[in-house]
Amino acid sequence: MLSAHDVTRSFGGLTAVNHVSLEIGPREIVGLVGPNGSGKTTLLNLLSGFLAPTSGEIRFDGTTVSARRAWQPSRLGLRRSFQLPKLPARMSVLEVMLAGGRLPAGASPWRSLLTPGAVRREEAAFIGKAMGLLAEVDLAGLADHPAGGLSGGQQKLLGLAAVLMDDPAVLLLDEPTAGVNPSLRRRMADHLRRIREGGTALVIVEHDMGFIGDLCDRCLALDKGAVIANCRPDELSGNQQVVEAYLGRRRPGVPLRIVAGGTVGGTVDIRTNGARA
Amino acid sequence: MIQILIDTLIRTSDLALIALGLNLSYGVSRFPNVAHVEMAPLGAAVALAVAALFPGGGLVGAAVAGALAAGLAAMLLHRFAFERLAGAGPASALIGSLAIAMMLRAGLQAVFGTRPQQFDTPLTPPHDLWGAILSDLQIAAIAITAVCLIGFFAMLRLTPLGRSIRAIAANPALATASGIDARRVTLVTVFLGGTLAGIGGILLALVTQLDIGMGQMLLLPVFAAAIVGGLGSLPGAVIGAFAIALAETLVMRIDFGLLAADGPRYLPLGYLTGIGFALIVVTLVYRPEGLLSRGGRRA
Amino acid sequence: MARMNGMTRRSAGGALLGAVALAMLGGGAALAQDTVTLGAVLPLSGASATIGEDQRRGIELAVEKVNADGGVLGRKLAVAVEDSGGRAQSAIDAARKLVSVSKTPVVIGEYSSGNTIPVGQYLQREGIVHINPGSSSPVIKTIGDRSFSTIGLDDVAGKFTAQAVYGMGHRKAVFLAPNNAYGQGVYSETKAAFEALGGQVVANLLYTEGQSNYRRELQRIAAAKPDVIIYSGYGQEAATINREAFELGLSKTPWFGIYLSMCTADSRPETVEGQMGMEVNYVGPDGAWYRDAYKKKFGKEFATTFSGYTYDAVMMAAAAINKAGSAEPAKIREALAALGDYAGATGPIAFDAQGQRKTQPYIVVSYKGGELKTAAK
Amino acid sequence: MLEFCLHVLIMSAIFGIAAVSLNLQAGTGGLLNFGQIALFGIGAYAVAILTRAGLPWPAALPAGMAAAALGGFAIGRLGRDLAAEYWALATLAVAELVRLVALNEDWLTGGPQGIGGIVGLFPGLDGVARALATLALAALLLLGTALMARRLGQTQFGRVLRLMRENPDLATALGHDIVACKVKVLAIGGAMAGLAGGLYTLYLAFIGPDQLLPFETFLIWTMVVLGGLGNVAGAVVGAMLVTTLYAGIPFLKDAVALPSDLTGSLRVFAIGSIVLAVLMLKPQGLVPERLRRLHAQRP
Repeated sequence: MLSAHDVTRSFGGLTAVNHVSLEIGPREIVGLVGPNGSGKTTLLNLLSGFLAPTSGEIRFDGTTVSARRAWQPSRLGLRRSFQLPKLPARMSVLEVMLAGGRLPAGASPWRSLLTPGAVRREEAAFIGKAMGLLAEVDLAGLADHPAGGLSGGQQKLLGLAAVLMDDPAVLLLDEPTAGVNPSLRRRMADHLRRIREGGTALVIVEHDMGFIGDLCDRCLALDKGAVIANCRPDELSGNQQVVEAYLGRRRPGVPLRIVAGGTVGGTVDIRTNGARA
Repeated sequence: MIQILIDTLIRTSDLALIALGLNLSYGVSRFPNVAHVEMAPLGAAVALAVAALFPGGGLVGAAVAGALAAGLAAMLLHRFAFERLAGAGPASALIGSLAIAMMLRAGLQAVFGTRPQQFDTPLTPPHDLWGAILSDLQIAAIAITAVCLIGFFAMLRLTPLGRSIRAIAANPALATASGIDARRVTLVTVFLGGTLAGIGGILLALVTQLDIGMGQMLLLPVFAAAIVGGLGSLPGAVIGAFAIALAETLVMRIDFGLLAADGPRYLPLGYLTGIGFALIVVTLVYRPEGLLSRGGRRA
Repeated sequence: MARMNGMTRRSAGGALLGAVALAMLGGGAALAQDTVTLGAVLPLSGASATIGEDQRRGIELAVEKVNADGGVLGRKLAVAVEDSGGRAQSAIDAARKLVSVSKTPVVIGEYSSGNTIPVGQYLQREGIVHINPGSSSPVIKTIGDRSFSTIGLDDVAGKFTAQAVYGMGHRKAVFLAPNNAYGQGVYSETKAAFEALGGQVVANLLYTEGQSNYRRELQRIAAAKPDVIIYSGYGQEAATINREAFELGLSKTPWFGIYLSMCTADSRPETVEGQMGMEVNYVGPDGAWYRDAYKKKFGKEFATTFSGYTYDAVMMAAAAINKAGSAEPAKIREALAALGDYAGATGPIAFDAQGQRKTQPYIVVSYKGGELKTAAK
Repeated sequence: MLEFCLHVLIMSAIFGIAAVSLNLQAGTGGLLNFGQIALFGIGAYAVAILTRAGLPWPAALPAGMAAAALGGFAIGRLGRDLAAEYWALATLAVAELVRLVALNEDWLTGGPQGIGGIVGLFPGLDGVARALATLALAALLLLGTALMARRLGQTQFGRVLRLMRENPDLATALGHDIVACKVKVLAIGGAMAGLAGGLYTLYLAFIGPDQLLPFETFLIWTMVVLGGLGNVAGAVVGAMLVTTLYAGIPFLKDAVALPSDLTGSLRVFAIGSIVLAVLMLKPQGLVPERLRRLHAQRP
């Protein structure tokens, strides 16, 4: 479905993603892990067409993903979420949901002026769908509230729900659980599983190894922009390269602090998490 | 040839200090401050008023007073208006600075009248410099501009204040984290920016005359210089001013008739002021980060 | 709470509007019964503010003179001056205010043709007398029968200039003037007349006003190596141009100023020594008193020629009101048209069938030793 | 007095259209168009040129709108991927270039003298009847424009614009081509501004280059900022308030007996201070943008 062929991206002298090749199959859930600065988000930006690779090619469903037309992959069914969605303060929750849907009649200035009936019918269908998705993330009651006024966790859920309005074939998620409370986190995992049942492949950048272990079929570990492991989640802790990447030159046994999501920090010891998986 | 260079230098000295002040303020306040150019007539008007009130004080004293007044005004505006406006985003700050520019211009007109005024400077016969002609005052203006530029860049490189300014311009968060009092340094920087614009205005008024509307005429050329050089880039401002001056001088003197071989044919003078605008557009479209940018080309 | 806030803001806005409305009503009532009030729309702010201020001073001088001589119809004369800001829309706003609120029978204005034309057309429709004291575009002729001009239109000034310059023996001229309605009009008329005589205008340099320097314009003149530089400019620009021309050594070439008193008003004497030019009546045997009166009242030479035209506009309107014995617009119009030869500050004024100044006796002057002197014909 | 009030109302309606247009671009779409007066001017000049050539106004007005829409399309393409403030400066420069063309190409635009003597609206009517008919037409067109803008704001097109204003990356991620949206909204806004410009020309029977000064753009911005960015009703209210104030301040002068040479500065100063006060005290304007409650409207 989605594949990267020998993709490299450098900023000035810094190589953030280094000769990465990967392949995401249908209905697969792939975790993208690695320490901070290992190039996970850059890779996600490359895969979604938000950044152009310095060299190499990314293909989705037979077409090349081009950063010059970053909106195009999304229309073809390759969608992404953001680490910090920064939702608009002066749009309601329901409006953000509708913006995620494909409403061709309403999006055309001509048709929205000349065929109000078609626009209304189109919207009615999408409002139903949006309310359903909002109910699944516990936001139905807030449909008419300003999206920017939600808590960080709620914004993430809304960002995710909006992305789902168009039934994507591949979904790229950037730290979906950072800042989301633990009970919702479990429900989110269920929800993502159901999305997969619906036919969507998922690529998840995540620091919470428990979440990754719960959910993913396969994990790609990155370090310094290169893929250092491609294995089942439970094999990660046994992979010497991965452990070294996380611990670096630190003495073993010292807990490692991984800051996730910028605003929300969490202390995660990779060995305990790995053991749980 | 020499004449073109001299003309370019004269025009550069019109723009360079004001553009440098603009980029200096932009570096720490992060929005294009349209009111900045009004510091030029303000400084010149205060200098003229001081010169008229204290005839014994000499030109230098009056100029210093005018430059300091411009710096002070820029600092007060930043402290009481732009700090707050910038919090609401660059759009608010931009519109707010337009409003302040209008108020300053109207205020200056109300106080100083609409009629242009002149400093009492001696008129000297022109010098012939290898075929190029220029006057003592023009030489002085170019020299003072050069001295100010050298002094400013030396200050930026060599003093602790200069290092703080550069640190804040490069990364405000990091600078604050490393113990720099960002707010104080920002205010001092804005003060310096206003002072530079004030000196620029005083030099302009010295060489020709003080026109209260000078800010309006300077707005786009100065922004063109700042943008062509790269908004926020300090050497860029000077190079941008030179580029604008060179383009204006060259385009106005290129004889398009030579190509068509039917007598001299120049670009109509009415488009002279358009050269700066055209350069803004061209720069923004093809090299939005300006000539001097650290980031390199766009992806 | 937020609602309350919104309400107070709204009522604050309402109060502001109310104040303006009240002022509108008050403005109408403030005009006392024992004065005859004329209107004027002038560019007191904006790009042409210097000229507007000079025009206003012309009005001030004229009102003083009329009232010192006994006023009009036994009452005092007043002129309500409104600012156009140099914008067509504000100019029309101002004219409408004068007509429909202050009920002035005569409106004098404006300076830019771009503002004078719509103001004149509006006044024509309303049946109010319009006197144009500053625009010289030939389009002014077409406004209508209620519109008069105290300024000679460009064709007259251009022809005179061309003849004078040609008569001095110059054949190759460059033309330097502001890029506005005035500069363009006078340029095209002068060029046509000069070339009809057999001369040649090798370069026309219509400059943008308000620039900090004009070196590039002047360099082009130097490159063209003309016999004579025909130029015009308002005090401020002309001062810069003259200074820079002097510093570039260009003052060795003969200069001919159109409205020389305006061109030299703010210039340093050394830089304009020896310049020739054409002028209206201010320097001549029976016009110098106006220049002296202006200088006496305002302590400075006028910055532009336009104060005299505006002065004449007020004086003629007052004369017409006295002649008509009434302040009715229609009667004033008739009296103005039938006024015959009027001896104005800018020379004798008589209107042609279209209400335009028929002739303007220009004179050739030269600048010597710090002042303007009449030159031999 | 009645006629003066009608005139102010007609002007309010004409500028109301221009303000609604700017509000659609800047308020809904977040595009800092500082060249709005160029779009207005393109429409105005197109209508002037066409009616001078003999076209009746009902045909010239749509042609003027089309020309201005093309202008909007062009500045939209120009700034494809510029940051907001940079694009704002580019539009300012483009507007100045348009004005320079109007000033210098006198074979087409009449040069500095402009185009006068246009056969205006309703030449058959006189005085108050004519003013009333003009007001009815202008008010009708304003109503149409406002309803259209409101409708566009309610549908997906407007939602995407608002999303683009606040978070362009999110809009892109949801599959919206924001460059295409930008170009579309500028073309629509251009057509509206062109309508306002055309009406203006027809009403005053005149257009000249001074009407295209950057100050005019700023006046339209004042209306939108005062009324409330993002709210169609706000733009209309803002246009009425600013037009009335602008026309009304000279009356204040009569009442308070200020010298007339001060009122010009005072007016400019007042407009500047209103904008500044609104930006600092009530940044959302007098009629703030409201949340669109889609759900509550439906059973």
